[in-house]
Amino acid sequence: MDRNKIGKWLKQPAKMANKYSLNAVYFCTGCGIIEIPPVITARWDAERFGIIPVATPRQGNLFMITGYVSLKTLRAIIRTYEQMPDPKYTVGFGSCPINGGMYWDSYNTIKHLDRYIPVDGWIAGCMPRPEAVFIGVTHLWTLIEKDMANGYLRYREHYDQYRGNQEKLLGKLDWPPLYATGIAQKEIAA
Amino acid sequence: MNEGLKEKLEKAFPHAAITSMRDTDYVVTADKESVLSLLAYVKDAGFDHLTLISCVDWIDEGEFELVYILSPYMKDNEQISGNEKINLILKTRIARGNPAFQTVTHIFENAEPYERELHELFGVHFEGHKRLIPLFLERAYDIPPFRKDFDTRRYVKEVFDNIPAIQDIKA
Amino acid sequence: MVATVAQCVLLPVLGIVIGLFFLGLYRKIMARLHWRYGPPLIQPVIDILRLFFQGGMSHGAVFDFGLVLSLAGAMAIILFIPFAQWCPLQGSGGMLVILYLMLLMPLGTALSGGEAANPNASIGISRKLILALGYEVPLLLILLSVMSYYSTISIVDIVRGQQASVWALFSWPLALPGIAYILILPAVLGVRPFDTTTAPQEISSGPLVEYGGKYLAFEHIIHALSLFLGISLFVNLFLGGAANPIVFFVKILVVFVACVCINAVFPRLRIEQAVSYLWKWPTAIAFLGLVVVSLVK
Amino acid sequence: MQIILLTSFGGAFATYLLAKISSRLRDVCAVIVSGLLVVFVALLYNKTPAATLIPSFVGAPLTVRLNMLSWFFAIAIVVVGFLSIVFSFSYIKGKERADFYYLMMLLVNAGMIGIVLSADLLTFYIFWEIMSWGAFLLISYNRGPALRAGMKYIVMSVIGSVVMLAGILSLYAVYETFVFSELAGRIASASPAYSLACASMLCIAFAIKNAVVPLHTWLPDAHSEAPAPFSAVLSGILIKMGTYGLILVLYLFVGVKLFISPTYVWRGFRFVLLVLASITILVPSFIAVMQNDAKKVLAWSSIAQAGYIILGITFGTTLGFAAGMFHFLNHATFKALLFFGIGAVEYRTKTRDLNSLGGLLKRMPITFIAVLVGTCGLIGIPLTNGFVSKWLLYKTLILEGSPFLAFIALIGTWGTILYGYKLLHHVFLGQLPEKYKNVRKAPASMQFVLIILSLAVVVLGILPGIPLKLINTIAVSMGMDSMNINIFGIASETGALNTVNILSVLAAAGIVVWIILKASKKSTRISQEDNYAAGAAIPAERYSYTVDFYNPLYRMIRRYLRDIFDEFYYWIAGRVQAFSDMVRRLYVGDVGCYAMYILLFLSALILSQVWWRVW
Amino acid sequence: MRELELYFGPQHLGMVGNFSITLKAEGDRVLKATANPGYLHRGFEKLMEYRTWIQNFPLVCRINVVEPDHVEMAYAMAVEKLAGIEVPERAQYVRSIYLELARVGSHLFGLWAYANMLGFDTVAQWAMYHRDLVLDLFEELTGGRVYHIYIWPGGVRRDFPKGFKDKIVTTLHSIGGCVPDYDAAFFNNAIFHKRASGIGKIDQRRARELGATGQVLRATGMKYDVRKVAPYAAYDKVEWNVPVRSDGDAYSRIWVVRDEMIESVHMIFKLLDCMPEGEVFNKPPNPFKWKIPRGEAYARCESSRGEFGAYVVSNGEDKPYRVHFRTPSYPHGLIILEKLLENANIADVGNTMISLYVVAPEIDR
Repeated sequence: MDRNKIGKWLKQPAKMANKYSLNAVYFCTGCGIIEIPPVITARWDAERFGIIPVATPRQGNLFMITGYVSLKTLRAIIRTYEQMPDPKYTVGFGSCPINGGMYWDSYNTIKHLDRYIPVDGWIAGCMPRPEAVFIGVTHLWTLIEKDMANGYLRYREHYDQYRGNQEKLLGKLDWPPLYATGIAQKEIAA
Repeated sequence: MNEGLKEKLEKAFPHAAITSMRDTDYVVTADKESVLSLLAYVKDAGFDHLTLISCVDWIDEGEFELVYILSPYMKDNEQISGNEKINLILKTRIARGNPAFQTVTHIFENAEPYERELHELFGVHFEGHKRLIPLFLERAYDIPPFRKDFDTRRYVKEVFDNIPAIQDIKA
Repeated sequence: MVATVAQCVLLPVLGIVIGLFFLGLYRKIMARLHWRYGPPLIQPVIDILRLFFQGGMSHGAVFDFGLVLSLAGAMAIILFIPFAQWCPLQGSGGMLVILYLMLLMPLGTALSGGEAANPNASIGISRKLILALGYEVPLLLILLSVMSYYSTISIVDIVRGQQASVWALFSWPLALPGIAYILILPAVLGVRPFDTTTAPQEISSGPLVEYGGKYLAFEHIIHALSLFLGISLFVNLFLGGAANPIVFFVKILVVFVACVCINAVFPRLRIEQAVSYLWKWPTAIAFLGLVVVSLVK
Repeated sequence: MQIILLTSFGGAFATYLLAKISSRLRDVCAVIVSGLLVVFVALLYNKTPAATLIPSFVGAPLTVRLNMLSWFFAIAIVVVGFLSIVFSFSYIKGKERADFYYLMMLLVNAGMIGIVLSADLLTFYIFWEIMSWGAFLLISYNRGPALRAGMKYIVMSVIGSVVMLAGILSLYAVYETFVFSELAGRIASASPAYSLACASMLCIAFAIKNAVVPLHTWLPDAHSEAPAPFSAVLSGILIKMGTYGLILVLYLFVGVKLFISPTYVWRGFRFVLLVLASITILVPSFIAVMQNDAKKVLAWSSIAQAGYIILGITFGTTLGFAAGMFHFLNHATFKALLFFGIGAVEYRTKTRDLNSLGGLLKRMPITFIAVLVGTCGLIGIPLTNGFVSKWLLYKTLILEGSPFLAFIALIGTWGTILYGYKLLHHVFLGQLPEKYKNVRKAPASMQFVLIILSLAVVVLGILPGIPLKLINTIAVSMGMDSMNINIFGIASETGALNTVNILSVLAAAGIVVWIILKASKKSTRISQEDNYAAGAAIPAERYSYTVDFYNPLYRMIRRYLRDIFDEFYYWIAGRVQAFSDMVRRLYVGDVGCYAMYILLFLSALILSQVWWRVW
Repeated sequence: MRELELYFGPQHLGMVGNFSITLKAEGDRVLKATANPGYLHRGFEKLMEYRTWIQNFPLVCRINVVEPDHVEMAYAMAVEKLAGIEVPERAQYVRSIYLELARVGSHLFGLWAYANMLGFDTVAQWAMYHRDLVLDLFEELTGGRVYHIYIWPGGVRRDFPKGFKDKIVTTLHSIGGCVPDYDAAFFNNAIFHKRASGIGKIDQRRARELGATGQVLRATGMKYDVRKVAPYAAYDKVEWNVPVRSDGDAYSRIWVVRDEMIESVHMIFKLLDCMPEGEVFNKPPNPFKWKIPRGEAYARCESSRGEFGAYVVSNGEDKPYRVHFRTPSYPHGLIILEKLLENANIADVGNTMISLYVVAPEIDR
């Protein structure tokens, strides 16, 4: 470990621990997942930076949306995202979650992922190379450092908007709202 | 056998039009009544591998064209007879309005997901199919999406572009 | 008195530190066998720190209670197992108490996982209990032969008996149970090929499926402690304990590294296969050992 | 002492009579009677009165006496009896024939008190029969399958009684006395073969009551079909009357010195008993793992635990005897606790099918804690009483050079863990089914009982010295070595036990961990529905792993765990029935005939005994 | 009796690809398994109707992420058939080599998935490392690591660069040097044999009825390989064997994969030896104005999972009228998987699925 990091560790242990222990929820949402095995295995070895895949959303704090998101997957993504404990970071991987990418005219994939769940960082490319993943991660580190990776706070704050968008697209969701929202409260009152 | 099959088919199904496009592709066009018996017949004749069931939407003619592509497995484990390179493309047409057809799952068991898919994406109803439940899609579409009159670009504009971006209230 | 209290406080801390070091070492060694660099040695500490800062989700009071029971049990056992010459609670029941306190770890996790009401966790617990039954059969035979041989139920006396003569593993009648213990050691530690309990690819990490945040951190600590405990029990029973802590540490380190290397070259067994393995050769050897020991005595 | 017997029998009938007036009066009377019994028995601590009930009953006096051994059993009987009566309040309310139920409960109780108080074999036999028939009526109380279970029980019980009667009469024919103390003196000079024969005859009867494999087959059905409060009495106390009888035979008649002497005959007898006891531990433990009926699990578990008691008692060392006696007390507490707990669940949910229950922890927390404590005691988790008795047992087995018996006992404990957790998981943990969403807490009277017994389990586990001192006195009075006991366990050179150390260490560690848990970042409380299901919402009602919980294990051991004895007895019963059918062609089949057969058989047995005198 | 319903996927560590299996179970025994695809449905075939013939190439390769090359090949062959384009002979060889390299890479990926499923990290990591070496070759040849868009109607986009032949040889030799390690650690491992043999057993009659191809069929003993029975590219130019095994279980399938990988490497060496010189690309007309005459064509090739086909209909426009892909995972993942999982053990669900080599995007398209 770098010596001048020790001071940082003492000052902000939470932030540093979050940075160097990014446990990614294993979810192959799209074709981007093909570059994740190389990233976590011998050639690129993401475990050097504490990035390992974990089995369930409860255990992780990094959610990589690897590639285009179809409607059916979006439902699972929302469910998975809501089950992760705070603080949690989302990274959109590839061009497709940003604006639809090459599926811009597909009737079954969503175009802007950040309208349904908050996204902290993007890694562009179709598909991004493993090196790009590391650049994305280092960028995420910077964001965590500067308190800008606050997607989970935004989600809580604008939950009614997010939930509204989700329900607009997917119809009724099978699970109750995560937070008591303004809309939900109004509905209860009415 | 190639020529023999053609003659046999012509004899058994006088209404079926048989053309050979290239040396490996045979196209048999049949009316929809004789498709099932034709399939059973060619299955016995060696074409026991149903490779694909497809559907083409000829919107101008107001018809769906169902396409069954068959090819033979090897007769035994070792020997290649030469027939295996042949693809038999069996086509039939059904009306586009309220499309329905007989299922072929009792002849070819692996037709099941193909027919499910066509039911979902083209809205073709297969009578006798035991499990015509949705396969791929999450949302219900007014027009099945693979039909020619379903404009996916317009649909995207209408649906996805209408989802608002998240407004930051505080900012 | 002061020394005993100091040991009581220090030993669990030492156990956790060594256990976490083992976890880090485990990841490092595995990485090297995978042809990669591997995480820093303190990665488990970073993970646990992060998990503590992550809050987590609780399913209810028993969910918490089970974990507390599990971890408290694990910490308590350390005081009954000699760490070199330190064994603060040697006169409180000996091996039999260790055997029964060891139940607290799986039982606590099982209660907690049961409250979570996830079938994946239940399957994992069911596998854990079956696997435990599987390795308990040879393990009990082994422990009984050691206890009968030295005519004592106190682990300190067993260590003393070995230090007076030779290590049990190399003495004649106890060599058989020693070999059997080596054969079942991976199962006792729950490492591959016996990691069916948490098999992440089959049942989404089994009992851990609902743990997040500090709960998962506790589970990691329990895992670290159970590694430490399983190996120190083996070292005390068969490798003659140690007269000073450094020798003891070296001994458990060597046993641990050997276990990791076994871990790296096997895929995971299915639970029936694991149990039928455990009930075949290790049990036969351990049984033979017990017969020989009771004849010799 | 007569007062005790008078209260118990008189109270039983008084309750029945008062019930005709009002049901509330009946309840009060039953509680008063059983409460009075507790007080009376407690008052007699460390006193040794003796009395004659009837000077001459068919030529012999009926006498009673009290010593430490009987007091030890008597206090367990009256306490569990009292608690079962309290528990019965809500349980039996609204059921038909409740008056009869109370009468029988009290009568069985009285019978058991009579058994432990009796000073001669005749009195013993009379009370034994009262208890057996009372138990039969209670087991078949629910009718339907219960009747069948009751029949099975009474057939085996009658066979046992007949064998016992034969033994008693044989003894009387030889020594012309029924009184224990006189018999004990005279039998010491008998030939080993004769005393062995008498001891085996009596032991068969006791083994049937105690459900030792292979004479256990009545028990699983009887326990699961009986009403829950009576199941607790049945399992905790009633079957242990067999143990009491065994102690009488082995330690009083035969004499402990003789019993563990290196004589060839007695060594063989002891060996047979030890083997039977270990089979009784091992096989039923794993049969219990496969049961899907909550009370069947406990019933099989009762057989296994009785095995521990018999193993301890027949092993014959002081520690072994102490382990057996203490385990008897413990079993009376935690098994009664478990039966009461499951009874409370059954009372609220009307089912004991493990596969359909689940998640009741949120609805019945007190019951859960009680069952948890009971299960811990059953397994022998440190700080519960079960741990201490098992510790004593293992210690003596290991140090006296019987590691294989210790191995079997320990493996039996693993069976206990498997079914104990299964019980907890299937009833209280896991997903709560929709139809039990509105289950209410157990009634107050039930909770009272559960709390008292849970406390008993824990207190006896932390302060095992209290009963152990008592047991030590008994052991010394029987001519065994004394143990070095302090309030927290045992001090000795070859391995001491100190529960206060374990308690303080566990408590300290627990508190530290709890503080860390609570001090670190606060966790979010989520419901059971918010569960990981691979990215989908959980399917309601279908997300629970209960059916075939230990399926991999079942597949491996199922074929070895058939209850072959049960099948064998049914086969014999079938043969007997066929034989009776054959006989019926000669006699016109009516009840009188069968009574006559029994009489004939009895008289043949007795005659043969009297005729040969010395066997 | 309470039912147990378990979800295997989509968010599951044992699931390769975005796919889900719903399991109805009793104890740890699966009573009924239902494949639940559609998490990756993008409607490719619809989108292709909106794009020109050449524009579709970037799209089609996304159908199979693990080996996009065979999709390109099938589509290119169908277009060639429709438009009647001839392919130069050298291009045939280049295509064959390129496709075999893709097969090796894909099989190494499959090995990763299978070893990972059994918790065998060591071999999994080795396999992924070696796959990366193959991807490096692709990167040098085409510029893309995963999606190459190399095969076009009329040949391939560019010839081998200088010294590329030697690179292929050295890379393949270095991978081949580890085959004994793989054998010792994985294929001949006793525990692997215990876990895999008897799992997902299917006999040949059943496999034929259910439309199996690829190693699922070959593991039951039939030497059915499109490269052999209906040769395309340069597969009929060299001698090679079709590896088969006869048991039809997961163990046989993985062994067929292993043998196929070695066979592919040998085939590449042979092809490199007899590769002719010459052009590699018959340039088609301006891609944006290219109209293909009315007609239809079905072309198929052998991907590393089985028979991959493309059915293309043209109505004389510059865009295809209808395209439909026949993917090998379709019958494997939707029917055979469901049948094989009946009465399976929960511990063997992922095991069975991965041994069938199911790739989810192929099913969903």
